[in-house]
Amino acid sequence: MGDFKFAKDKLAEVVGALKDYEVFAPAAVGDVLRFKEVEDASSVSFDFKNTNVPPKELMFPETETLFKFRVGQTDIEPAVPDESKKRLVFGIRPCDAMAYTIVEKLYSWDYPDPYFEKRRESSVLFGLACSEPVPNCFCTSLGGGPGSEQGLDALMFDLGETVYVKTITDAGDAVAKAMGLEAAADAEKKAAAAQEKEALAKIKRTIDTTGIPEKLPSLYDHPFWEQFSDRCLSCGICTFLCPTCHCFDIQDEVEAFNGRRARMWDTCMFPEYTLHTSGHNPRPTRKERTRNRISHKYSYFPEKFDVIACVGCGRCINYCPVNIDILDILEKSKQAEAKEAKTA
Amino acid sequence: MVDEKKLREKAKEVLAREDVRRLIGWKRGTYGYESAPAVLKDASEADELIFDPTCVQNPASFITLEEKLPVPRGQDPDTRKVAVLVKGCDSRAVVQQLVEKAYDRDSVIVLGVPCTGVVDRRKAAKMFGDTSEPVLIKEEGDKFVFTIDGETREGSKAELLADKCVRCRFPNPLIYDELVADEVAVWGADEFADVDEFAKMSPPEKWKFWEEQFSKCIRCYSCRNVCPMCYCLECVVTKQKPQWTRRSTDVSENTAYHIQRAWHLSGRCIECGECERVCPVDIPITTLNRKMTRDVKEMFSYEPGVDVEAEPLLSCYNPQDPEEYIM
Amino acid sequence: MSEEYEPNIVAFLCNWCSYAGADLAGTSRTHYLPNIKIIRVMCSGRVNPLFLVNALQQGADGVLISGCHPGDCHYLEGNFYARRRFMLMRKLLEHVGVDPGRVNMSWVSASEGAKFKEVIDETVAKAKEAGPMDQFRRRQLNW
Amino acid sequence: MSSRRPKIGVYVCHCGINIGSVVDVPAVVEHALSLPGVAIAREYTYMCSDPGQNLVKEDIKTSGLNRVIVASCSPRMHEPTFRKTLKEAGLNPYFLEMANIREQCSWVHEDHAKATEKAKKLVEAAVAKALVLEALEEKEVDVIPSCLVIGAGIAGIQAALDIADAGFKVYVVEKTPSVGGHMSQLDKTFPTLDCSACILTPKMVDVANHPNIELMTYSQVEAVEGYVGNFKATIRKKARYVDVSKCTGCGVCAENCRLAGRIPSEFDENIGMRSAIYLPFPQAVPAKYTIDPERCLQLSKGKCGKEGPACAEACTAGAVNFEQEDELVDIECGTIIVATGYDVFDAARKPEYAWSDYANVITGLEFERLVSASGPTGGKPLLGRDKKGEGGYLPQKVAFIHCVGSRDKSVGNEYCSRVCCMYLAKQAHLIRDKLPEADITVYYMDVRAFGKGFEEFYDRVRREGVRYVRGNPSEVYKKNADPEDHTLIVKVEDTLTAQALEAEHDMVVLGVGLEPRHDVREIIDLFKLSQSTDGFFMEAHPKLRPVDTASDGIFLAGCCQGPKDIPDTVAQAKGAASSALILIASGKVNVEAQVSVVTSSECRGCGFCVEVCPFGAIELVDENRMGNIVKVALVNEALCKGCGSCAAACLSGAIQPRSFKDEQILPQIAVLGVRT
Repeated sequence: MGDFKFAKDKLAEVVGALKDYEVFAPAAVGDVLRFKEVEDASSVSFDFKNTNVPPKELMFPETETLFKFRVGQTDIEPAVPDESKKRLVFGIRPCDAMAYTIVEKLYSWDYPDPYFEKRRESSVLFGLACSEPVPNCFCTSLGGGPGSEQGLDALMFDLGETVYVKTITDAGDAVAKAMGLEAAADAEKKAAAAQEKEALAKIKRTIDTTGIPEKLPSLYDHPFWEQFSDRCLSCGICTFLCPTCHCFDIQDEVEAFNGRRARMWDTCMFPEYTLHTSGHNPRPTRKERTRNRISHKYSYFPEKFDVIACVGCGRCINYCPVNIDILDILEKSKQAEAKEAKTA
Repeated sequence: MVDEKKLREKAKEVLAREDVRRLIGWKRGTYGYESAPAVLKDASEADELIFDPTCVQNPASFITLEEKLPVPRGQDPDTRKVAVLVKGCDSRAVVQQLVEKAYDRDSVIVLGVPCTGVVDRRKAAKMFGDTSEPVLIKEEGDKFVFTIDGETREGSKAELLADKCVRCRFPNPLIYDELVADEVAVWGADEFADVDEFAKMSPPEKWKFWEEQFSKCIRCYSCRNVCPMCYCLECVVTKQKPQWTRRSTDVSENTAYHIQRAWHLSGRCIECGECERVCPVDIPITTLNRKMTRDVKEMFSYEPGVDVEAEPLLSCYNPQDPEEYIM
Repeated sequence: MSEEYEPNIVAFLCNWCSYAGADLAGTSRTHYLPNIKIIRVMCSGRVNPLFLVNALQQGADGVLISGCHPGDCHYLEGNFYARRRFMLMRKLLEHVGVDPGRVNMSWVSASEGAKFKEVIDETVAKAKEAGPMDQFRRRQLNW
Repeated sequence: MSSRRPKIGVYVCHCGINIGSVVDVPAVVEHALSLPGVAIAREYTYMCSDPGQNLVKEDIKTSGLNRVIVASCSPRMHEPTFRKTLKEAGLNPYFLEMANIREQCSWVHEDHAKATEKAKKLVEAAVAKALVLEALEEKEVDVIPSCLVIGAGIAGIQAALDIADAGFKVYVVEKTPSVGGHMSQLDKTFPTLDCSACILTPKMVDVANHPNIELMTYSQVEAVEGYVGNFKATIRKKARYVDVSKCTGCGVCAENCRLAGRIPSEFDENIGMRSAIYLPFPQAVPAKYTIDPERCLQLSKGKCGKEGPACAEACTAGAVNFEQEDELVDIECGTIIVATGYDVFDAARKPEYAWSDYANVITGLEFERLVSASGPTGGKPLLGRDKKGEGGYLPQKVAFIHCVGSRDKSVGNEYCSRVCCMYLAKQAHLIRDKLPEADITVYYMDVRAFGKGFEEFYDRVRREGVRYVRGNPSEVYKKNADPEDHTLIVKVEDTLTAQALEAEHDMVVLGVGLEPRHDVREIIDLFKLSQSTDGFFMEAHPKLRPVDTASDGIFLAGCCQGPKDIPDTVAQAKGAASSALILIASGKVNVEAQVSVVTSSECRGCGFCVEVCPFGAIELVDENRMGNIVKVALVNEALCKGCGSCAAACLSGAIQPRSFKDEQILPQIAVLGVRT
């Protein structure tokens, strides 16, 4: 595909050139970054490591209405995302883009999910390569990297004054052209390559995942989980902030006589997640929940979809208030003796 | 200064006891500026324990976090004691938990750790940047000395102390079976200047401020779950019947959630600051609690978590209670 | 704000004093504004302050708790508890930016039909002044 | 029934034109029909009329309604009526919800459109609640046919006798060694001047001898638990150190007591003396002796003289028993009457009247003993007697001072004690009677002669030459230091003549008022009573339930509820007795159906509700939760009044008052909160 570039200070015009596109980019509230629809393109920043909340919310919002109803009546009013406008996701990090390719496997599996798919189809992803990886990021261990192109339509390199744009798909190419970007020179390509190399070197943490998917099931009853679960708060940070976590709950929200059925993020770390109506809970303690989170990402999901449901963005580590470290857990799982399991 | 060797010896001794199930304290984390809460079950693990300015977490939270599992027929429930290390602020949680009958006094062994202040992760990260290595922090006079990725860095306590420590009035545990170090002098005072400052805003300004904050909330409930006072079996916030708050996230529901949380903690919050520390989207949660704490003090001259004999604030009254706004 | 804005007030009245006081206002044909909608509870002590929050979230522009005068509670102490809770909740709501004029409590005895009218007039006036309380309304209500 | 799908009938009442003329009733009916769960909606001129009620009954029977909403007047007016209607139609009465569209809508709003809108909303809210109403069961509990009477003054005695005479068991508990109370200390009673002892003693004897009465003197209630109809009380019978079965009341023991005549007698207000082993007064009932453990040498010092206790020595019946111990008795009773009486105001709290300083400044009660024929002076108002009680003088210039410790903010008693005006008048008369020559002055603020025969008596006393000076004395002091001169100066302004007086008297009687007993707290905690601002026990309603308390089955009699004279006390005692008898005789009592209920799986056992409950209806009990023993709240439905304070205190909403649960109120808010 093509190589383009634009001067940073021209950002407003470049993005502004896109008609009938909703543009989403990281926006800051205080120190907290989250993808928001862009009102003023000049406010879009390249100077960030990654957003607190992953852009999975662009395809899979925290809350979305499925349909509305009136108590005692059978006719419903369905709600499906509006696809008339194309969306440009601008500045998404490679790991978060890669996450889409993973979650997609589930949402397009047996019963395709219209809500997720429509949004995904109508979105063009302009990634931003990492020059300063976040601490505890370990994308390279999972086949990603600061310049990974998986899932992206184009990848941008922030070279200071200018931004080098490497388009990856026709869609990306089209948008680049629609933006009226000028062609890039070798200088930019070289600089980009150098930057990627530099960034790679900065990634400190790694994990060799070979064998893990196969081993984890044997550790089902193993006491070692408690080393971590005993301090787990059972909160939703690690999962809500995980770009590949995709679980949702469906609830009817009734106001007097009007109601809606909505789905919202849910997490296997909440006790309610597996609580039966009977009051029985098959995952009664934090141990089972912690085990499930790790096992699902590193064993159950790969078993079904041949890919580990983790992109190594490091969020679950960085934001955990009690220092639970997925890499630590995985390392310990390798050391753990399967036969100990029964002693649990 | 806490002598970690003595601390570990004490922990060994306690963990060795027949009637002790677990000991909760702090150990070195695998990364960053904060320790990891340690839940130890065997004397052999005691050497993992640490106490230094990274030990920000409140171990009392983990007493009530432990699930009571169904006891198989024919077996007796495990009634062995839980030992817990507490800083001054943490100890107030134990006091309040006892006031609220969370457990019997004799089911816990409280080891008091006099504390001279812990480091605020966010402040430190701003000053020295992030790291994926565990950071070592020592206190030297009015300075904190950091070892970050092998390098030594320094910063003034004043700039790096957690806010709760800056105004700390209870550096020494209020309740304990044993102190693991000598008591320290009280340095802090709390004039609630921040609350007064905030109060100057007009209602619309306040609402705008909170609207922005609450709109960030992802309702991970870490602020609730980490709270040593939040251990209801069924929290009104996540209750389905009736459903006070929607699980769906929007400014209205998030605001309702945070009001409910603050309300349920009024007269109960012991100011350990954990709720704000754990928030992944930096909502200034203690700004809500501190307002309540202050009003409770002012209107009812009441302070939770200082007296085991105290009556819960909202379960008692004084015929002379203020009522200036009542028509 | 718009001229035609008519504040909506949700009131929680205790059965023995204030609700009876409201009835008395009726039997003595004391006219007051229809903006107020009354929910009857046995005692002001029953009113969970989160009811007020919920009412505001449902779109009420003002809320009112009314009970027996201190010392006259049919259940001896209920209104004392209610008073504490109200005073605190009012402060909390003020802190998050809810105009304190929207959050009201009164003592109205079974014989104070006239006072009840005054309370309503004042409550409505304050809510008018504070303007429509739309910022807190449940978003999913808008259909 | 509540499990069945809700099928709601809505009945909108025109109430003649009371509602119809303002609210567009047909429009409300039409609106109701559009609401979920509403199967039928009708209008009618008078829903409360028989045809109106029959409409409802018919629909319940024919179309199987299981919820009924009546939009009409206030539920305070007709909720019972329509509950009955549902009941008669075989539907649980608690499936009724009312919308108050008269008192709180058509009568108070002029704008017809707005009133109609509001009426619709109110009906909507009623429907929202009706959808989640629950069937409640009305419970009855049996009443143990007996009564526990606390205190055996005239109030307690009268109440006990009435109930016993009705043929029911009565337990009477009296703190002191004898029944009789304050009345037994009085000499004559106003206004009729009949002798107190003469009218009281027979009743005292009756109480002791009545087959249905179990009298426990020198005893105290230690603990009370249970609820209306089923109280359990533990009573401590204090050791008298005298075996009452042997004691003949001969009194030889007292004569031989080493401390005979050396201990001030409480009964004689410390004017007279008694022994360590004593009978409070000659007519005491039971006529059994009691040893005062504080004063008795043997009991307090462990040694009485060389030869050991003289009383035991002297008692031929061998009744004295120093080994005797307190005895605890458990009794069960269906009702309780509290008649614990009052304390007289402690004159020492008005130092300006120098009661503590001068022997010839005395209180009204001291005066009663002084002039009582059975008193220490044999009825002579003798002052200044020596330690042996010899000598003394008769006063010539007597002053009586009103309102000592009553109507006096400075001592925290704003109330009028209601008896002082008349007892002072009576006492003035008695002085006139005994000392015809004496000069008598009464200093008063007002004279309140409100009772039957009071004004006449007051008039009579004045005509007997008693001077009434309108003024509240500011000070009483001795004229000079001469011990022989007893003259006191009463400093006062005669507010009628605006003259400052310094009147000379040799005897000043203080009209001390009545106060709540010093130990009122214990009683309050014991029976969970409440106090009115004056400190006396609070009745359930000042007008309509003057003998009831907020705790069902517990009644008040006499001065513990407020100052009273004897006739009023007796009247209230009879009232309390008949109130108790209503329960006892009917044998059953309905307990509130709308009581709180705990979902124990949600209860965290913090006890907030326990501490909040004004009726002590909630306790924490052990529950086996999957093998773990945890504490959870449990409601005693017989004690719960359904106020719901517990629900507002509960953080998790585990405890909820039936018919007013969170899930029943929130839907109402959801409807009424929305601005139209």
